Amino acid sequence: MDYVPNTLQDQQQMMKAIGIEALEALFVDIPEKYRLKKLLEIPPPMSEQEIWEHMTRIAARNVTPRSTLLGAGVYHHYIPAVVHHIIARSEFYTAYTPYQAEISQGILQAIYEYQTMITRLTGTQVANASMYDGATAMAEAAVLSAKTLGKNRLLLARSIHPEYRAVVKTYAWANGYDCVEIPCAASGQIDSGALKDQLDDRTAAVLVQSPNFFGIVEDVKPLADLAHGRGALLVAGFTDATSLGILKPAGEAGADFVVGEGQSFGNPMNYGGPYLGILASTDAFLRKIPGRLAGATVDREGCRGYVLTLQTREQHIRREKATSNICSNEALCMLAAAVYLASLGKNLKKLATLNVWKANYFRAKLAALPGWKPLFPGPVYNEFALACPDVKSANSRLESAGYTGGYDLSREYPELGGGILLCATEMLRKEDMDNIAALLK
Amino acid sequence: MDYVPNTLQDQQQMMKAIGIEALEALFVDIPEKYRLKKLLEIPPPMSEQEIWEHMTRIAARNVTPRSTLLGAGVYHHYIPAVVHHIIARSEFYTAYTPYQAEISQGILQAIYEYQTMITRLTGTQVANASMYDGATAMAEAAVLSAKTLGKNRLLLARSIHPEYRAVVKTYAWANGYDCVEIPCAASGQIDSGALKDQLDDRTAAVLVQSPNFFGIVEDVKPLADLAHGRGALLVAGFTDATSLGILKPAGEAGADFVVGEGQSFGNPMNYGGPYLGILASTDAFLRKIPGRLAGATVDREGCRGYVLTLQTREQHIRREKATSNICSNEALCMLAAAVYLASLGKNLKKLATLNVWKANYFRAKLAALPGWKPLFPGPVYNEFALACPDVKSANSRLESAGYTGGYDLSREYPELGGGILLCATEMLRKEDMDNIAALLK
Amino acid sequence: MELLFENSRPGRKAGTIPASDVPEVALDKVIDTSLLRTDLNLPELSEVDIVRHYTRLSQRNFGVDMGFYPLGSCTMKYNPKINENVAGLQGFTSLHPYVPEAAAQGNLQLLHELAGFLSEICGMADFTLQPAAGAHGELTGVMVIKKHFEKKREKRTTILIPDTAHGTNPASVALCGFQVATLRSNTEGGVDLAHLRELMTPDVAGLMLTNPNTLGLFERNIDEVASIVHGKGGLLYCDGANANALIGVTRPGDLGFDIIQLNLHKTFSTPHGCGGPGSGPVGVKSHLVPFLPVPRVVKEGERFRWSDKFPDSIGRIRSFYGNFNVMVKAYTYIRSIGAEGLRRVSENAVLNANYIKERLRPYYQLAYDRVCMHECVFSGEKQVQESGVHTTDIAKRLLDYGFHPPTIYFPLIVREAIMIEPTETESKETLDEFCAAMISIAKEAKENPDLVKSAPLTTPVKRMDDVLAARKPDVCWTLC
Amino acid sequence: MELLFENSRPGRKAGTIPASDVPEVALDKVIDTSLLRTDLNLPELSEVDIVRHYTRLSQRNFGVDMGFYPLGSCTMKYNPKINENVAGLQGFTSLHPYVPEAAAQGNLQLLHELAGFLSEICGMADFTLQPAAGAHGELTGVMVIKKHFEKKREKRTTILIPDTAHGTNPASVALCGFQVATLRSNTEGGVDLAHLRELMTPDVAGLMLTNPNTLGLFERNIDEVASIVHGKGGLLYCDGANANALIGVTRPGDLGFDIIQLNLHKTFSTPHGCGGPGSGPVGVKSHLVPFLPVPRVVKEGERFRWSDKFPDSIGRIRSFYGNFNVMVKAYTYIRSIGAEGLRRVSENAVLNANYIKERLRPYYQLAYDRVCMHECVFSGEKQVQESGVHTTDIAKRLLDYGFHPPTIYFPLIVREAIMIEPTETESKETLDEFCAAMISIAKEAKENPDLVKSAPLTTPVKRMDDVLAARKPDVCWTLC
Ligand SMILES: Cc1ncc(COP(=O)(O)O)c(C=O)c1O
Ligand SMILES: Cc1ncc(COP(=O)(O)O)c(C=O)c1O
Repeated sequence: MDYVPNTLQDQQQMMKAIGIEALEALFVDIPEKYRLKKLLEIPPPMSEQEIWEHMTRIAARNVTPRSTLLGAGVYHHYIPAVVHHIIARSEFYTAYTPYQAEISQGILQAIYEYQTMITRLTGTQVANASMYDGATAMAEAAVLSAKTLGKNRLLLARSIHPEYRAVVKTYAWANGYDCVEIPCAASGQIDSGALKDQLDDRTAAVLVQSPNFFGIVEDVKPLADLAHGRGALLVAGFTDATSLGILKPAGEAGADFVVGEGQSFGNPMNYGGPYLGILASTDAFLRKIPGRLAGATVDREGCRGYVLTLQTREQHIRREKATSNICSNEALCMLAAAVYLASLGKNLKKLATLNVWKANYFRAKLAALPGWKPLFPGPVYNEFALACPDVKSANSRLESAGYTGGYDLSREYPELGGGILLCATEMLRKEDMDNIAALLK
Repeated sequence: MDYVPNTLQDQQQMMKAIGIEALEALFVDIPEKYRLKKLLEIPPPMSEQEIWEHMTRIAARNVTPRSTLLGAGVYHHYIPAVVHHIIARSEFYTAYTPYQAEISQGILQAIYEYQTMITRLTGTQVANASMYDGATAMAEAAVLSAKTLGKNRLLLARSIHPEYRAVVKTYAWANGYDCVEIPCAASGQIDSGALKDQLDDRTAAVLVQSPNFFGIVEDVKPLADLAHGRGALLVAGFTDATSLGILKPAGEAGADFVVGEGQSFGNPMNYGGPYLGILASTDAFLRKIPGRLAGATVDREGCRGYVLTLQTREQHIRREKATSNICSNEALCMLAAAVYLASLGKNLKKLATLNVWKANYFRAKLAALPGWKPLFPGPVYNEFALACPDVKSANSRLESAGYTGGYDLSREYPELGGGILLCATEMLRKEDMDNIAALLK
Repeated sequence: MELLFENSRPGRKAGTIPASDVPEVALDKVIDTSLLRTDLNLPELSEVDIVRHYTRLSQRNFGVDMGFYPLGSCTMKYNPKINENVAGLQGFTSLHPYVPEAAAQGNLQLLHELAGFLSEICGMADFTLQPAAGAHGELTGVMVIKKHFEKKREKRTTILIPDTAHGTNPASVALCGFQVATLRSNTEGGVDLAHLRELMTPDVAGLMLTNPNTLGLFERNIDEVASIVHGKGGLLYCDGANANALIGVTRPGDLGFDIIQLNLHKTFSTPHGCGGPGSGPVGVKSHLVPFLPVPRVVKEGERFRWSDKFPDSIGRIRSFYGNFNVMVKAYTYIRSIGAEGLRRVSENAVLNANYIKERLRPYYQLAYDRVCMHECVFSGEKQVQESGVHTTDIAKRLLDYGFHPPTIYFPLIVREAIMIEPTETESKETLDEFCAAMISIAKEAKENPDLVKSAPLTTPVKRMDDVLAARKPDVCWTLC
Repeated sequence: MELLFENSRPGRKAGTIPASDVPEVALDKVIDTSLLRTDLNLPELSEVDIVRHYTRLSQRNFGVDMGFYPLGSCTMKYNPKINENVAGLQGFTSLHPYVPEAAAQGNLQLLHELAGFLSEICGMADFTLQPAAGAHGELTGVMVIKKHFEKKREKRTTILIPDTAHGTNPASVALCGFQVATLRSNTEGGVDLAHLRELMTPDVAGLMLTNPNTLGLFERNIDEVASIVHGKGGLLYCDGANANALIGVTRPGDLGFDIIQLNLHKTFSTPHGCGGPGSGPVGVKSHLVPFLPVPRVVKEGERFRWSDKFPDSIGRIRSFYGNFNVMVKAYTYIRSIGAEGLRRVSENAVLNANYIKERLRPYYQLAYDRVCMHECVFSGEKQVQESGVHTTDIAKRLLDYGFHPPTIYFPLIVREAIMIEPTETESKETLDEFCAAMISIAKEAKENPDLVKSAPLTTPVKRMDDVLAARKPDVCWTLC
């Protein structure tokens, strides 16, 4: 099976019009020796029925857990039915970037509305139409900070998601910036003393995440003040985006960039992607931030409409002087987030609160087990780190009961051996938590 | 959760405009004693997340077989992906009957195209926009025949699907018609001798099905001639609609009505419905057939368009003199069938042929088992009846291996004790057939 | 727009059929050529052709998701998306109706509970879910009436139908071999009791009443109506297509009805699908339960199974068990909104209808000046008199304002009828926008009647020629 | 159209949050109030409001399913529906990226095989699937170049980019801390070899070449280009966004390229989703494999697992494993069409482009008169001269004919560029209709230039004021 409508007869007529005898003649510019003489070594075609059966078998080789206890940057939330019904409309998913505004008002207005909701959630003045994911959003904010200030030092809270730190370091390496990690205090929050010591005039930005990787809510305000005090910028990340429903917006607390992963807003876990990089900032960076921006304007008859705007920031206009290289983004994931936020509305606060309740119940329940105790006393959202007798055996017991295990902190934090990170969203039933506590006893 | 957008404030404003104090005042016409004082005894509401989890659990109480060996009027065929993508467009599924042609050209043209494809498949001149299912299509054709001819006797081949016969008998009883069953010959086809004997001047119609319930292809032509010879009409049904891809159209063979179940055309088995009643006929019945009809016409500017036409046949115009009481039909199932037929196109012949090959292989394979043999020698499409040592034990062996069993013919045909009806569509793999033959040995 | 057939090209394909894994045999070796077709004239298209064709067709179609659809008597309420997702669960869609009951316990439980919910909602003893639509339910109900009298060895030949009734009522009665006698409405739009007494003779099997009726009015004299009919041994049938006005507020069973059909695709939010599928369950009082169609789900302990051991049953009226997948949506809906939600449905459906009635009464002639239930009926007569603008013109003009028109020219007893059913899922803003449009059309009718008569102006096609369609019927494409 | 915020009403809701099954505690008991937000200004809407809002927005959006979308350089081919269904399988969508490898063998196998297919298609040793889009892949590829020279302790500061290159190329190079030197094109639209020799100094890390380039032309002198670059120890990078011209026909690896990024959302039919998600896998020759990002899937016997034991890796460039669900669609596509299908893709993509080129050359000025590959580039200069009609005007006028316009004003070296990429999934009829429209616009430009300049006339909004948008930026709603 393939998707080529041309029949042999069509091809002949077209070759005639072009004035060639054989399709081969279309490839004269390719040196003869490089033209493939045989078919590629790719399996033969399949009918739709066969590919469907084949792919169903592959999917069935994965094990779908009865409940997910993993958070660690990706969160299992309920997705209202409307979300998929909207993003499955082919007017949206088969279109590309809205270069032609007059036939793209649908997505342009949706972007404008999304930008608005994100600025409100983050306490900022501008949000772009998406980055690749939370990690690249953070990395680009860091690079942009350094380029803007002409400084080359980045201070990263060690409590930032390990993979985010890794991505930031890769981008920093490519640009010759130094990265310094700031440890976390006993509370689980960033060690502001250590931060103060490390801040210097070469420091472009301080990067934190709240809730951080351990689920602990950071106090962003003093950190922003510290950074600004040494002429550095504050990049504030977050883990689970639903936490924005109750936490003080980092923008209000003084962050210059608010970045993070928007997967929680209506996007399935999808084994890691596609996700949604959220990047928001202050008016000061309106003309500097990377990515697409939709702006309101009017048409020739004065009717309100929307266009992609401030494109002189972008690669297709400024080339090597662009503020980023991003072109394709995660528009459809952004649309899912917009629909998700529209359908939750003020209920997002209720949902976030429910997450807090679930996590606190679960944490207390497990902390009561012999040998189990919280790693950090700090306030948590829906994720928490515990010290336990044996992470591996705990996880294998969970897995054999059909749950996922927790995240083994020793993977990335040798200093936290015996630490396990667990998450409880609205999807985890009390019944399961009690059940789990029982089987971990 | 409910779907009422009115807020309390909205309600107050509206009550004000109406001039009432309380909602109760809207129900003054209902005698006080009949107004419910308490809530109905229905379980409390659920959030969307909860209902989703609840319904998933209910669905999980069903057992989905690895392969279906059942046909018997409902067939497991592959449904091309495009079908659902189209019928899931809310412009289609949230609309009602296209009374307002100017904003319903989409479905009206789709109906017109469907009608066209059905007439071509059945060899007729007119097809309606759908009946409830194959059985009611047959019953209405029978009643219409009797009313048209002013006769009150119906001859039904006993090889017609038992449930179709049951429905025809119910409709006949309601109208005071007699039903006589015509047995089938050794071949599995209708016993035309017996038919000849039963045909009389009171006979309104002869009803047959090809392929019949046993999967046997009938020779419609001579039956039509017989019926017409006594001034009766021939109603020709079919079981699996995909058989129309290779079988001689009953319309060409002289049938006055071609009726049957269109489920095979792009509609899932859905535990019995919704399905698609196909009803097609000759020009002679253009102004008599039940159901919606789309017709081509022009608008005020002369542009081609479509409307519901010949409505004087219908209940909303003719009331008790209408040719049927049908109003809502199975339009969305019809749309699925139209998309299905459009995507198979001439491949429908290939598909039907593949079904024949599978069935013949499977039949031969099983007939080779000790104690197993075909019940009838007649030609089969994708279904066949076998005599076997013990239907119950055969089925339980199949079921414990994850297959469905076959249809136990003794359920409806005591005379065929030990008979089992099995089906092999393109969905049944050779591997499974061999496997099954092995485990039935 | 081009037809599929006009876009067809020889040799073009959407997809392929799997290669055979079993021996291929020449068809005529297994089926005699005389039984085989010679050619197959179906269109040849690529997948992209098909997708664009139907996507473009969809763009020329208006559904509830596009906007307000106050089509009276059809209850075009919003269809919740979660219901579609639930109904798409493989456990529901992939089951063959003949799998053993042990493999279908989820489905059987759902059907059994749904029948229970509907019985509680209507005050009936039991329900059959077999009928595929409202009219099919009517037919079933009338058959139950027939069976009832057959059992009692009473020969009753006639059923009474009010002049306001929907066309399916007399048609269903006729399809069941009964005579129809038409019952007049009184000046307030209800049953003319005197006429009922006069018509209710011993050969009358019963009365088929729609309550609230198609004027959107509740039968105030329901007690008298019931006692007259029952007094003469007749049965009282309720066409429950208008149940959206009553659920949680009152129960037809309590009102004296013996039989009712519900339209799940109306009251219980299942989508109308351009005309179907629907579902028309029928509920009856206990003395009529034995007559319901077979098979029926019976519960034994915690297990459910099918039974056709009901010797007095009218038999089957459809293959298998009815439109199962539609029932899944209705069940999901009932469980989602619960008892509170059901009551809110009717309260707000009736509130919305009365609000529209009050907003529009200064501009259009109200058919009956009473509190209405879930819908209100106006007459376009005023506009006809004033400016020769007919109800059709008003309806077509509404298309230019982006609304689906109300039901028109029904009920038949109201001249130039305009029947508006907003449903409970529409917000006050939407009702206000609609009323504003209706009011401005009333003004246009006065000031610029030709504009209204030339409507619609903004639709993909202009006003269609129905007469031509009926005079020169063209119901299938024969050119290519 | 109204904004979500304008439709918001206090107290309105779409759905509810489940009641808590665990003890409820006051938030400020667990999180200090100073860390909590005071208000949450999100819109309040009912489900029907939301569905209608976005459905109406969708009606103001044009995608491939609506019609021809010859947006040059973007390969807007038809997106097969089966791919969407496969990608929606719960086994793929519901997995957390940190589940144990044993629970994700299906995914790992798919990723491993996909990397293998892409390697075979491109003639590369291995692929990373981590990059989220083409530009991200470019960045990854350039980082690999950086790492390569870091390992060799060579300090190379500059990368060569042809003047025809896509903007992401120089931008990616800059984001990786390299200088950009712009390489001139010669008179036939290829690399100016003399200029290349001149620029290719020891501090040049390599050349980033798009082949076929953005003029739709294949680099005839690819041998010389490769030997010049390699001769100076540089690396040859291929921007594979235009691979739709080559798959099954030739292999970039064989042509001498060391690195390539592919755009799965172009060549491999995954939908563009209004701008994303995409996927930009990067393939390299064996000597560069150690530098690819981690983690990478490794196969051990019949099992697959993740490994980050690659000490020379550039590290991570995205969280987790990239846009997995997009890869599922690309994998499905490759397996569906197979080796034959892949070759047919390029043959027909190139055939279609050349057909359009020949049909339109009498009416529009061809940028370079050569056999083109998957796209052809015209200049609107002729129209500007004759009647002051610019390429924008022609593009906007195409909207009135129901087509999505080609890419315009790119590549930059062609004045008033019109870049047309039909793809292989369009039929000859569609191409003919498009050409007819272009030809009639050329005529209109001559005879009625103002008509063309005033286009579009049939779209929901008329020509938008970009200047105002940039002068008075309004990027979020602040009124309510
Ligand atoms: C009052 C009334 N009764 C009966 C019916 C028939 O229902 P259905 O169309 O489901 O057969 C309708 C449908 O329009 C109706 O409005
Ligand atoms: C030639 C070329 N290179 C690179 C890119 C960048 O790809 P992406 O948009 O996926 O980042 C594009 C996309 O338009 C392109 O056309």
